[in-house]
Amino acid sequence: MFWLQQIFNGITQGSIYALMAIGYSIILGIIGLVTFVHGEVIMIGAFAGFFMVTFLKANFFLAVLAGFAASWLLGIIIERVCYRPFRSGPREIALIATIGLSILLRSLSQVTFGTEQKLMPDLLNSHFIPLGQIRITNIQLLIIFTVFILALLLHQFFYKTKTGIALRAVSMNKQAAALLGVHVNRTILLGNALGCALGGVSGVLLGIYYNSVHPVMGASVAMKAFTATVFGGIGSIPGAALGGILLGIFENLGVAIFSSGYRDIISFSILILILLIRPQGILGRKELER
Amino acid sequence: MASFKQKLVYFLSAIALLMFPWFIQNDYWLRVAIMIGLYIILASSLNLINGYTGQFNIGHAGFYCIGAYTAAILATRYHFSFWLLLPLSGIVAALFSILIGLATLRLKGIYFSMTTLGFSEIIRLTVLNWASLTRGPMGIPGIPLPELFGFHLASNRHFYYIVLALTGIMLFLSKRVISSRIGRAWIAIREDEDAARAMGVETFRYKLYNLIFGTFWAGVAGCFYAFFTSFISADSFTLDEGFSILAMVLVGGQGNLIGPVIGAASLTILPEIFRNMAQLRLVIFGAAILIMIYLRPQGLAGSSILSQKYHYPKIQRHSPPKHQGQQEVSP
Amino acid sequence: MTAILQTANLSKSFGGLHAVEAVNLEVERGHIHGIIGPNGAGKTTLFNLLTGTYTPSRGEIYFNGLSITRLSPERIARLGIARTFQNIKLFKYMSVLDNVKIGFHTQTETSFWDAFFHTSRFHRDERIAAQKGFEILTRVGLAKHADDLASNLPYGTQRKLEIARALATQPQLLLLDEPAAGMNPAETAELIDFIRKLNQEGLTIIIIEHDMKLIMNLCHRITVIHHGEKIFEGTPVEVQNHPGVIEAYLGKGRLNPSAV
Amino acid sequence: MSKKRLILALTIIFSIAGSVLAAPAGTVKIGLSAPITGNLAEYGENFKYSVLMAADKINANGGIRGRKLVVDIQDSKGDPKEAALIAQKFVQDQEILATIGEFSSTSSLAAAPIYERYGLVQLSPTASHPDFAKAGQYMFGIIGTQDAEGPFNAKYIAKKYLKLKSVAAIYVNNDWGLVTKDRFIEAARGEGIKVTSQQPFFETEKDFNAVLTKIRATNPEGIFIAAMYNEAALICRQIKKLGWNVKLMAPSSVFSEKLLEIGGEAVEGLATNTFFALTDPDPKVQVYINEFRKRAGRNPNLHAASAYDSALLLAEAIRKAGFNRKAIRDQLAQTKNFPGITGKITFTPVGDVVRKYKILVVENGQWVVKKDYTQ
Repeated sequence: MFWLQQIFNGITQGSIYALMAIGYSIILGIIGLVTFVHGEVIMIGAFAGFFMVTFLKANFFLAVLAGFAASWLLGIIIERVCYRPFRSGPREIALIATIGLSILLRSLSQVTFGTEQKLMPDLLNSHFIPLGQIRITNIQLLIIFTVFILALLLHQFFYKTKTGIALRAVSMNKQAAALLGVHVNRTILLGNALGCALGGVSGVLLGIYYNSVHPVMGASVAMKAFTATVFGGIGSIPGAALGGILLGIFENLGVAIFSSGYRDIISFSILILILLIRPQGILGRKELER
Repeated sequence: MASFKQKLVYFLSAIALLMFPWFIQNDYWLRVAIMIGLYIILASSLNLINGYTGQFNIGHAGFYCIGAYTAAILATRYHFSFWLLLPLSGIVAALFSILIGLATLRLKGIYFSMTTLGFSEIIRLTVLNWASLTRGPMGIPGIPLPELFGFHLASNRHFYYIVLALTGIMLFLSKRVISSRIGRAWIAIREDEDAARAMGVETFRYKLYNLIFGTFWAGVAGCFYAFFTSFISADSFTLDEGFSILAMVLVGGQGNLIGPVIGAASLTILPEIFRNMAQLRLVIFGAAILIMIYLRPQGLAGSSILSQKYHYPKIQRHSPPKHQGQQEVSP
Repeated sequence: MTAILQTANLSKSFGGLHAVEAVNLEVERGHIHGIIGPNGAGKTTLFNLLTGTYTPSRGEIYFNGLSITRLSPERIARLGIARTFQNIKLFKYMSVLDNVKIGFHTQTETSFWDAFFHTSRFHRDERIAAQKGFEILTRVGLAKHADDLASNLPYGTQRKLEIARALATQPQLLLLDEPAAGMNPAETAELIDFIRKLNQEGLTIIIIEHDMKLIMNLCHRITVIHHGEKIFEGTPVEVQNHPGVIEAYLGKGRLNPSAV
Repeated sequence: MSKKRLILALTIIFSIAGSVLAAPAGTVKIGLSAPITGNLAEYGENFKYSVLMAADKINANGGIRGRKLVVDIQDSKGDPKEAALIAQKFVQDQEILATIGEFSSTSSLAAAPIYERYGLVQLSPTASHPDFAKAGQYMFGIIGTQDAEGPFNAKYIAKKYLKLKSVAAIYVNNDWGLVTKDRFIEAARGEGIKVTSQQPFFETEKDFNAVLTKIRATNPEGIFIAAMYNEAALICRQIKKLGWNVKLMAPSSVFSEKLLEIGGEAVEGLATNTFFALTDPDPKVQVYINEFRKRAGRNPNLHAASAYDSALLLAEAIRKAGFNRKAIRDQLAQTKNFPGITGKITFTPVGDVVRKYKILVVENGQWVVKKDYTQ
């Protein structure tokens, strides 16, 4: 029962990671560059959900939508500010722009939203659903369900729609995609906005799951998104989802087996091991070399 | 070969830097100057790795941390002298880099970066958890003052000269290495690894040398920092610290020696100038970074040529996308 | 005459694709050996196998009678095989002279110690690199560009610099991958003379080229590759008259417009 | 930019900065070093409000020896390196007679050698690290060290009030959390309470399910939560969500309105201690609380109150000792029964304060002082 409970907790946490990782993976694929502003994207999404809930008394669905929309917009801004001006320059320049924007956004939201942690009200009457001997809350189930639905929709989007296929083409090879008539600039903008919007949704879910939003919440969760992305494999949506869930499970089992102080050491060690044994990640494409 | 005018400039700068503590008479700005020196070593050593072989290390704080803790532990427990610990901390940091390098240098770009990132966090978390060695979150206080011929070096002025000497030695040796066969091999690896191998450059070995040389100085900087502040804790070696060192390199301009110097100086002074902005301080700092790279995407010193002729390509703003038709595939 | 380079059953496949299949190649010392074939025939893959960039799936490579099959590119370069690349791979943001200086990497031995203290060995190595590098640049007519950035050179000149850089490693065998691509007829003619001169000085050269005039003019022997397999080998005259070669080119040529 | 021009520019910047540092005469300046930006900004903000309130109050009453009290606020981002740099700035500025800071023990300790070397008081409202006050004669801490709080928590809260036979601890993995946990665990063992598990977590964590599930498996009667109020509230919520009925207790750091707001029902019954209570009938406490609420829009917490007392303490010491750093230090060391809003303050020879704790419990969503258990 102890182990099952730990694994289930891991899956819930992991499904939020999975959503972050999918978003991060899309950005990484399409921009070809790690981003340091993703934590702030998640935070802004969480705050959008928070304002929706506290001021407009919105429900779960609208809160998620608000997070999606706010971070989508932020994604467009990020693309305009950090990526587009430096498209033809060395990649590192765009990276430093994301560091600068991250500092700017984080401190700006401390100034405007206040420095304190905010309470995210319970949107649903949280209660237990007994499942054998483990305890599951309805919120946990809702989160897993939401992430699952989103992942399915994304999969359909990427493989069935023209835009989705264009996105994949651009993240594989920009020149070739351009030759095939894909509007590369617009697709990059769209991909970055979509990746950010997913980050925003995961921010709202984080806020709901832990009942709190905080201007400085982004930094540590962004690290998790990053780790989960590498776990699963860059540029692979199912991989990122799997990586997120595995990371959640590893973390919880890590605490269960070792001391909780070693939890992040364990996940980072696994990260490095995976990089050494299978750099492309569990389900990643092999040819990606950057 | 340096011309007479260049030599004169070097000579005058050296005099100015040596006279600085007497000229300034202000311990606070002297301390800022010392921090600049420290960050010049850190940023320049990162630049050796990122700017000269094109590897992208984003976990430099990890090596800095190793140097600082090596010095702190050996100085407080075994009373090693500062002068011995300077190279020793560098060597320990470099040993870790060999470990990392042997495992990961064969990985391509972004995977190497991720490994360094993970490594940096592992080091910090290990420091926090291994309390019997590092005192964990308590940090290590009471690191003794360095001694020289029986004198205790206590004042900021002393530390200023130490860091000035270290920075000077570091930059001097870096310049000599870079303008030698080794440096050329590094730059060749950065420019095109396949071509470098075809020229007989043992890329793996030279990347490893590069990592060792770069991280050695991060370790030295860590040792200096430990003795300078006399108290260290894991809080000083977060990923954010690594990112800000990276920011110094990139804002200053990587791939030349003067860039990180200017980057370290400006990113250390800027927050001090904005001190009175209170809450808005970091907002302005973030904006300043963005503005600087907008104005000079190649870095503040991007176009100055010190030892190598190295330019970034001119960046074209708002280049219209080539919207090519489907039929244009074959000539 | 002895063979400087030999391959036995050399094969390379990527997944299911047989890029090079059981190629037996023999290059005589002192020859200029041409390799031709339609686009995608596996010529560049063959070069990549010979220089160690790819490891063969099967087969062996002998250089001066010694197996170099699984050696790394840098080891092979050290043994005396130099190459140029089809898609020019210069060190773009280094000066022209520095590009050539890299070629002396294997002939110099400056260590960290020498660099730190500018020992006599450092000075000797720098002198070798600078003097000989300049000599080579003079030979290819690039001396006046010595301080320019490599990326600022015109396309055809960049190809020359690549050859200069390869020559700096003092090779016994030089592999040229489409050296005339992007050159105008005058430059090509100049290149033909230059290659011939190098060969007369004793350098063995293998050359991949689509410019039939250059190939037929220069080569002692020609190997024709098609679909990764060697379909013919002979003198230029024999190749020109071989029906299989013509078919490989023209038959394919209608489907693949970019060949020849 | 050439190196020479850079140096020239630097020199100019330095000399301008040096010349504008002088302040107008007729004022008394104290320094406040606190995290105004960065991850700890919300704690630094409390310091800022309280210290400025104290200064306004003193100036409304005629200042110190007829001079106006001015606070020089410097932002450390919670970074030890910056705290040390601020220390250097303060000791350099001869106008500054004493300083308040830092928030965290780590930053306070990093700055301590400089304050000590140059002889300037560093009075920390919150550093409870036992090594802090010992770091030099110019270091003072008024929050009371864990050497005293730990035994109180063990004896009065755990044993007498909650009547625990076994307890587990979850603590934030920083110097404060570790010391708090260690002192409590030591004392609890001394009281014959069984300790079933001790688990750390990192400051930025949000998910405690795993570690709580693990602690729960050891089946303690109570859990000691050594965390700041933000994390403590989340931990309590997650305990509730696990459906775990365990008695909750925590050190004084959780005393805050925020705990009630974020914790909601989940913190019901949580027991802690305090020497500052919102319900304190003392008029000067009520005046402070009202004023703080007016300025900050929320109720003060222990940190805020402690910062307020720090400022009053310094003002008092300056009034008595005059405008001399050393004299102020000596005066401060002799402080006896200073009537602060957090109780009577008397420094021990090392520069700590021994506090009188009261048990504070969350009942019906309010902080309630349990008078019967006051030490």
